[in-house]
Parts: sequence; C-alpha cells; structure tokens
Amino acid sequence: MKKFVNNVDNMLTESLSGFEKAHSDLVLLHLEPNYLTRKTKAENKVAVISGGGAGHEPLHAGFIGKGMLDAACPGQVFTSPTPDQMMAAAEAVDTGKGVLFIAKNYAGDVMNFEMAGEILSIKNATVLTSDDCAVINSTFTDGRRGVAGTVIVEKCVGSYAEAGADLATCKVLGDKINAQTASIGVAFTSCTVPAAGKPTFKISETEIEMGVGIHGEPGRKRETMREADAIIKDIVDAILTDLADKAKSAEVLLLVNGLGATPLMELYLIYNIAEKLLQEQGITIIRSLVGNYTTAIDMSGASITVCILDDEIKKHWDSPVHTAALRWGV
Amino acid sequence: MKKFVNNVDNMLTESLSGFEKAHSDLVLLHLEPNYLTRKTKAENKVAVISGGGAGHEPLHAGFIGKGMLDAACPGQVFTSPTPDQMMAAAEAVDTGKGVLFIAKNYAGDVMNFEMAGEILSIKNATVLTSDDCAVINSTFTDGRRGVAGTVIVEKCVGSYAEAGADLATCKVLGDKINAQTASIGVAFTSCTVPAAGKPTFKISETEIEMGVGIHGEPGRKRETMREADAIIKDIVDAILTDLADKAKSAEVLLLVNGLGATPLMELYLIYNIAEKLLQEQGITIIRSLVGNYTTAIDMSGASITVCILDDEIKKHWDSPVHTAALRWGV
Amino acid sequence: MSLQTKLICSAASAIHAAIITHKPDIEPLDQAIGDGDHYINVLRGAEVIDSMADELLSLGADEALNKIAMKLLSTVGGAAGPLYAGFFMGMAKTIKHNGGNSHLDIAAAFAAGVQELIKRGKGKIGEKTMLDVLLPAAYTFIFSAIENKTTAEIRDDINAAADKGLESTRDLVATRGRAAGLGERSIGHLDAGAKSCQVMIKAVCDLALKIK
Amino acid sequence: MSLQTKLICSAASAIHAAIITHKPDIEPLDQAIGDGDHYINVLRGAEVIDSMADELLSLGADEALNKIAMKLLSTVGGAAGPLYAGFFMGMAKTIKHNGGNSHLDIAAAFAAGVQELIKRGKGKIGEKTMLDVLLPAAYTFIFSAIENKTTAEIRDDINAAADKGLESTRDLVATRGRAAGLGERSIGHLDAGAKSCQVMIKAVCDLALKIK
Ligand SMILES: Nc1ncnc2c1ncn2[C@@H]1O[C@H](COP(=O)(O)OP(=O)(O)O)[C@@H](O)[C@H]1O
Ligand SMILES: Nc1ncnc2c1ncn2[C@@H]1O[C@H](COP(=O)(O)OP(=O)(O)O)[C@@H](O)[C@H]1O
Ligand SMILES: [Mg+2]
Ligand SMILES: [Mg+2]
Ligand SMILES: [Mg+2]
Ligand SMILES: [Mg+2]
Repeated sequence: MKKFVNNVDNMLTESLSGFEKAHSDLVLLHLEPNYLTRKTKAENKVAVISGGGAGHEPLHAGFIGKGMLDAACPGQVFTSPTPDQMMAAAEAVDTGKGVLFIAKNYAGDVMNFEMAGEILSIKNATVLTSDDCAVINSTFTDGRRGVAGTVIVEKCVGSYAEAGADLATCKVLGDKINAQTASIGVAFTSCTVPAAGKPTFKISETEIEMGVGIHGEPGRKRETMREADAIIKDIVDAILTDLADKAKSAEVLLLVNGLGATPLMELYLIYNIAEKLLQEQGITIIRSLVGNYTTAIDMSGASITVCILDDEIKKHWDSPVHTAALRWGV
Repeated sequence: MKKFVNNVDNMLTESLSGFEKAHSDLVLLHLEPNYLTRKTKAENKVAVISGGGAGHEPLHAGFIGKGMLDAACPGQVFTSPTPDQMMAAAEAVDTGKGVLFIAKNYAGDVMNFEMAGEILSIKNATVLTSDDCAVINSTFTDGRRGVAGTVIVEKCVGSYAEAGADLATCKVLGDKINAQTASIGVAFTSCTVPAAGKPTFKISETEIEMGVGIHGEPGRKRETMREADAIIKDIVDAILTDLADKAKSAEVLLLVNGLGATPLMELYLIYNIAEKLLQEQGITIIRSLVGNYTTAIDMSGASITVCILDDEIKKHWDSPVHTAALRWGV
Repeated sequence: MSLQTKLICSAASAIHAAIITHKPDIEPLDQAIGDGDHYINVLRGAEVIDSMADELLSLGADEALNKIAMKLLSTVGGAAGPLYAGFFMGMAKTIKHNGGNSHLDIAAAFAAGVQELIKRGKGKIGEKTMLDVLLPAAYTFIFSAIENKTTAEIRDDINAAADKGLESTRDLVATRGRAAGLGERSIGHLDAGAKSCQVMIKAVCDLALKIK
Repeated sequence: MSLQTKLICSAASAIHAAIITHKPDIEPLDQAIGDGDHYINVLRGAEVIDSMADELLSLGADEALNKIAMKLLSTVGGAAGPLYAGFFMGMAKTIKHNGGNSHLDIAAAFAAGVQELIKRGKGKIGEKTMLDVLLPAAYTFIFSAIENKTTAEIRDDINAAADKGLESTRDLVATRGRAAGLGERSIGHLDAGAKSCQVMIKAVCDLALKIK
C-alpha cells in the first residue's frame, strides 16, 4: 500500500486539520469528540447534521456550509462515528429549532445515530438514506444501503432548512427524496483501507464487481468485464426497474459519481451513455452532477444515481450552496 | 486495463459529448475539428483559449465559462491538439479584440499552437506555462514543463480578459503569474494510456517517482517510499529553492492537486503538512485549492503548486468564475 | 467464583492479547464479505478497555461494566461499538441487581448482555452475525451453571458452543450487517464478528480457569 | 528514378505497413522515457496518408506532398505532427522547384524536408530525437547520390546511416522533447521518434529498390 500517510492512527486527524485549514473561510474542526461545523453558526433554523465513516470524501464534511449541512461527524475509515460525536455536534449547532440527522442506512450508522438521538435532550429526527437498489430490500434484513444519493438528500434538505422549514417538514422532504432515488455502483478494483494495508478484495483484469457498495463490500455479482455501453445499460435498467412507475416520463437528476480512481474522462463517457438510455425511455434529464462526490477511498469504479425531480426538489437542488465540494448561486 | 470505454478510438468524442450534455448550460461542443466554446459567446473582450492533450481533466474544458476560458481544444490523450482546432476555436470566439492562447510548455503543444498563431489572421498572443520546477531549466532544452500551475494562469488571465484588459496586458499578467509559480509532482503508480492498454511505467510497492510529469513521463528520480512528512518536505523545499527570494515573507496560493487516483483524504493530509512547512518559512497561505484539477488519467500521486500572490493576482483569483470545475462568486 | 472489578480488568487484558494473537484469523473475514475494518474496530475497543484499569479498580463491578460500555460506545464506532456497549450495559444491570457471586450469576449477566445487544441490533440467530456465537454461548453457560458443573467443564461447554456457533456461520446467507448486501455470495465465509466473539470468549474462559 | 505521386502513395502504404509491423519495437520506447503515445501518433499519421491515394493521384508530386503535410498537421498532433508536416512541406517546396527526376533531386528534397523540420522543432543533432536518424540519413543520401551510386547502394548507405543514428540515441541524455525531463535517466534507451523514422526510411528504401 502506498498512501500519503505518516501514521495510520493519525491519518484522519491530520487530514481533517488540512481540510479545516484549506477551507478556513467555511468550517471549524472540533476534536475529541471529532466533528466539524460551519465557521459561522446559522441562526434560527433546523440544524442539519450528517456523518459516517471516513473514506467517502468529500462526503460529508465537504458539504458543510450555507445551504447544506451545519455539521458533520466523521468516523474512522469506513466505521460509523460514535454517539458522543453526534451529540457534541448537535449541541454546537442547535438553534432551538431542533436537529435533523442524515445517516446512510448501515447497521453501524443506524445504531450510533439512534443512540445519539435517544440520549440527546434536543429535539431531533433522522433521515436514513437507502438509495442503493443493488441490494434487494427485505423487511427481514437491514434493508438497502445509502450511497451517492445521500448527496442529493443533504443538498435539498439543507436548502429546505435554510429556507426556514421546521424539523418535521425537513424530514418529510428527506424521506421523499430518498424514496424516489436509486443508485447502483460497479467496481473495477478494490479499495485499500489504510489500517488494513492491502486491498479488501481481489479481482482480476477481466472481472468487475457489479452492485458494489462504497466500502469495498463486494457487490451482488462478480461479472465479466465488458464494454461501457453494456455495463451502463445493465445499471440503468436495474435503476429503472427499481424506480418503476415513478420514472415514467419523469424529469430527473442524473448523478454520475466516481468511486475514487476513475478519471473524469470516463465519468463523462458514462454520462453520455446513461443520458442516451434514459432519453430512449422517455425520461428527461434536467439536472446533472458528474464527479467524485461519494467515494470509496481509492476504488476504481463509478455509480449512477437517478433522482426523480418535482418542482419542490428542483427548487431546493437549484438554491444557493456554499460548501467545499458543491458551490453555486453564491 | 479496465476502463469505461466502448472503443478506444471514440473514447475522446464520447466523453466530450457527455461533458457537453452534463454542462449544457455552460458549453457547446464542436466536432471536426474538435473544440469547445462557452454556450453564449462573450462580447467585446479578448478571447482566452487553452488546449492540450486529453487525460488531464478537468483541464482544460472544465474551465470554460464566464471569468475563465472562452474555448478549449482537446487533443487525443496526452497528444497536443492540432492547429486547425485552435484556428477554428479562435474564429468562433474572437470578438475583434484578439485571442490569447494559453498552452503548457511541451514541444508538441508549443509547435502546434505556434503554427496556429502564425497562420491565423486574427491578432493573437500566447502564454506558455512552465511551472514544473522538477525539470531543470536550460536554454539548450525545451525548458520546464507546464503542469497544475496552468489552472491559476487560466483563472486569473480569464478574469483579466473578462474585466476588459487588452491582449498585450493579458499576456503580461499570464507571464507574470507563470514566473512566480512553481510545482512538483510525485507518483505512486503509473497511468494507463487507453490506446496503449497498459501502464506506461512499472514501479514497485516501495518506490515513488519524484518530479513526475502529468503524462506518465518518469520523473527525475526513482526514490524510496517514505512517510508523507518526508515526501512533502522534499517537495516544498525544492519549490522554495526554485522560488528563492520571491517567496520570502510572501503571501501565496497553495494548490494541492491530485493526479487522478489519490483520495481527497490524502490530499488534505498533504495540505496540512505543506501548510505547516510554508508557515515555518514565514510564508502565509492566503488562498488555497485542493482537489483533482490537472490529472494524469488514473495516476496515483499528487502535486504541490505555490503561486506568489500580489494584489493584482489575488483580485483576479477571487473574481467570479462559472465553469464546470471551478465556480464561485456567481 | 465471583465477578470482581479486578477480574474484569484481567479479562480486558486477556481479550486485548487474544485479539492481537488472532489478527490473522479475524482480519481476512471482514475483508472477504464486509468492509475490512472489523479487526481494527475490535482492537480499538480492546486497547481502550485494557488501558482503563486505573479508573476502574476503585469502582464496583457494575459501575466498571457501565464505564466500559460508555467508553466502547465512544471509541469503537461501526456496528460493533453500540453492540458491545449494549452487551456491557446489559451485564452491568444484572450484576447490579443479582451480584456476580456464582457461575449462575455471571451466566445470567452474560445472557442479559446478549439480550441487550439483540435489542440494539434487532438481530436474531441465523443471520450470520456475532449472535450465532453469543446466543449459544449464553444458553450453554446458563445450562451448565444450573447443572453445577466445574469451571473447567463450563469452559469446555462454552467453548464448544462458541466453536459450533462460529462454524455455523459458514453456510449461512448473511441477512444482517454489511455482508447482507452480498446475498448468496456470503455463503462459504465465516462471519468476522462471530469469530472475534469466539476468540474473546475463549480468552476469558481460559482466564477464569487460571484464576480459580 | 523519379518521384511521382504514384510512388508517394506507394511509399505511404509501405510506411503504414512497416509501422504496424514494428509496433513492438516502437511502442515501448516512448513508454520508457516519454508519455507512451508515439506509436499511436505515428500510426494515426500513417493510416491517414495511406488512405489519401484517391485525392492525391490526380495531383502533381509537390501538391501531393503539401496535401499530405496539411493532413498530418491536422491529424497527428503532439510533437510529431508539426515536425512531420514541416518535413513534407520542405520536400514539396524543393520538388516544386527542382523536380524529382534523379536521386540527387530526391535527396535534396529529403534534406530540405529535414531542414524545415529542424526549423519547426528548433532541434539539432545529439539531443536524442528523430533528428539523430534524419540528419545522417539526409547527408548520406546526398553524398551517395553525388557519387552516382545505384539505388541499391544508396539504400544500403542510408539504412546504415539510419541504423547508426538510431543506435547513437541510446547513450545520449535527452535535451529536447518530453524525455528531457528525465535528464541522466534517459540514458540507455533508444529514442522513439528516431526509431519510427528509421523504420519508415527502411520501408521507403526497400520500396524504391523494388520499383526500379
Ligand atoms: N444487527 C446486528 N446484530 C448483531 N451483530 C451484527 C449486526 N450487524 C452487524 N453485526 C456484526 O458486526 C460485525 C461487523 O462489525 P464491524 O466490521 O466492526 O462494523 P461495520 O459492519 O460497521 O464495518 C459483523 O461481522 C456482524 O457479526
Ligand atoms: N524539438 C524536436 N525536434 C525534433 N524531434 C523532436 C522534438 N521534440 C520531440 N521530438 C521527437 O518526437 C518524439 C515524440 O513524439 P510523440 O510521442 O509523438 O509526441 P509527444 O512528445 O508530444 O508525446 C520524440 O521521441 C523525439 O524524437
Ligand atoms: Mg465498517
Ligand atoms: Mg504525447
Ligand atoms: Mg466492518
Ligand atoms: Mg509521446
């Protein structure tokens, strides 16, 4: 494993310090427990807090700022943060209007956020994202995983909170977006968790991991490498099957997300293919995002997310945002 | 080689089409010869055109838009574009106030831009960027290479042109910024040129390529892998040696640039180290940029760029920009 | 035998040592069907409880267990953090109520810990998680204690149950935790959380035998 | 022998075939000390001139050479594009002026091509570039033609000069082109552009021999 690292144990803190310095106009870092907040505390609004294991950067700290998150709690690489982090963050950013947690649906994240929510004396609610339709849903399991669609939920709910919506309404919007968003990822290589020092899984030059998660969890199927048209068609088909009637003649946001090591040149090539496929199905892409927004450390691969838009979601997607990783309208 | 590709020969065009579709509010793609322009032609200003081989995305097309480039000419992967592209682009975006070309200093790019400039009937000038101080300068050679510092030149010159500066003045600013900007890159892995299908160079788990270019050209030295503090110290030292007196008590812009496959978490860790080292030398970082801005396809590695700021450069760095890859103030 | 804070601290050391020894057995499992961090997560927890002796020794056993729970909660993270924390909270509650002065008392506390862990994780047996080791171990402990077996016999019974439970995870389809995403592909691998629990149980049983 | 458009077209085909045959010899060189695209760049150029016969055959040799130059300029890109284009423009100018009806005429045109290429690239001999093959080849061609050697003799002379020039690049430090960034590390490798020129020269010489 070759990484820019001094000591694996300090990697997260050193990186967070660099993040704080590079964006000193935007964020403040708090250590022990670790959390980041906006540089200037917002007033009189629902506070939106997200968090999760590190290794998915810019998720979540890259989305702190006006129009999006008030705070983020980074865990160790691929490990949920702990309740004391969420509680400290909540106490720091609450304005009296309550706290909305946004967490990705993984057993660890769910339990840690849940405990924070239970112990916290500030009124709070949680939106769990579960856009990964590669994992078949079932009431007997932990259900679908949250992946890149989380960015859309954080952006729009952040905007809604900024506009003055109350806690319950913010949660309703978050749940709604999550319900009409579907994603699938595909990996060409494994990622390497720094503390483990070697790739999580082995994969040959002729194989791909279809339906991979954002933690190097193997996907649902090891498949044969093939041309981009064929790979993307399978992904788009599965997403549309999942969205079913909701996607009929819909206007959508298409997010092509790099998992870490895939060049922009390829992400735009994927966009080109996905756009054509969606259009053939009578679906209109009216918003787009292409880049590394929800990564799996250094994994080579990409995911596609389709979010069904309506006027409300569109408005909150378009509203001004000023964060390290998303910035427009300001 | 596993890449998202249908046919290597069409890869560039398919990717450019995806780029145009994903940013249809910003850019227009023209094919045969290939160039991209702003969606809406600017009026009454010097037109700023850049270009170079593909594989460095978001450079250059990602910087087309208000406050930065008017057009960009992408060549094949790592291959300079051809004069007909620059000429067609110039004819499309000239407003009568002339065209400023920004090219990176490589024999191929220099010759192709030079020929375009010679044949073109529109008045034009060229800024050659050569910020890579890993390569020792000499009047008997092609001189230093242009690398990530190019982004700073394109941003500031773009802003100056937008503000109404004439052709000669724009060139002066570009040359000035280039003269006070220095960069060095380091690679952990090679990149893979799609048409070649295999990594350009071999490198072991215990080696790094110090002073690597952005094309997978090997650097000046194959060194032993070591902790991030040590690697970054060598880079910062070399940059400061190059900038010499200019860096004394200076205010600077620090750009930590990913070469393609290095996670943001590591880039921020690098930022943290570089910031400390510069501060120890009495240098103040007043502007920063961290991310993948000048890539070498899928190379794992990073470069550091230090640009000495003055009020003029600072003003043009801060001014509004609205492109696919840089956006602020609008 | 009785569960005193000193014993808890010794157990923490034993667990810490055992986790390090068994790194090669634990680490690959979460890499194969999870996200590769389970060994690191458990180690982080083991390290921290092993370092707490100074602040624990003056406390009663139930207070010590609660303190450990809180520390794990704010240190481990991931799925394991709240689950382990739940386990120690459950134990603490029962120890406080019943004391820990017999095999049966300790067995009841262990079972209560597992009970609390189940509440937190909403899991059950057969889902290819640590519960496939913890539940059989807890039942066995209680039954063997009721039968008034010796410490050595109880240890053998618990170890056998833990081994069998661990082995049972091999052919299960994961339906809970990160491995659930793999569906059928999770078959053929042991569960990492089950393995680390088996290692920790064995370490504590061996210690108990040495002590009395 | 005389340089007619038909011969130019045959030469284009011969070059195209030779480049493909020698892919394994050319490709690794730019990967070792350049950016790995030289083979692809040359192939793109060879393909396009080989496909131009229809539009060229009705033209005079100088017009055909100019058309080829323009096509290469807008097709090859990189360093090789303008350099090759310069070469063909230089040739065209001299052919137009002198005609191409003798070995000496053709040798002069070749030298003029190299001259133009030098102007474009600001290079000289000894910098570890294609000039280390082209310049000796051009001198040799002229000297052998002045001595009124046969086509076969001239071919052997040029090939020997090209081979020697290519081999000379091995021990040179690159000071021009992308490999210049490597400094001393470029020693021990042949230059890719020199190799492809040697291959092309050999192909055209062999063709010339077959024709007359
Ligand atoms: N809901 C649950 N109930 C019981 N055990 C669980 C549950 N979810 C996960 N586990 C256990 O946790 C282990 C994974 O722990 P760890 O790798 O530390 O956390 P994460 O899955 O967040 O990366 C699994 O191997 C499994 O045994
Ligand atoms: N200034 C120059 N004069 C002559 N030949 C040059 C010059 N610069 C580069 N070359 C030649 O061009 C070759 C590289 O061509 P190519 O790989 O196609 O372009 P690039 O270097 O732009 O990738 C080198 O091997 C060298 O022989
Ligand atoms: Mg984890
Ligand atoms: Mg090139
Ligand atoms: Mg895990
Ligand atoms: Mg090359």
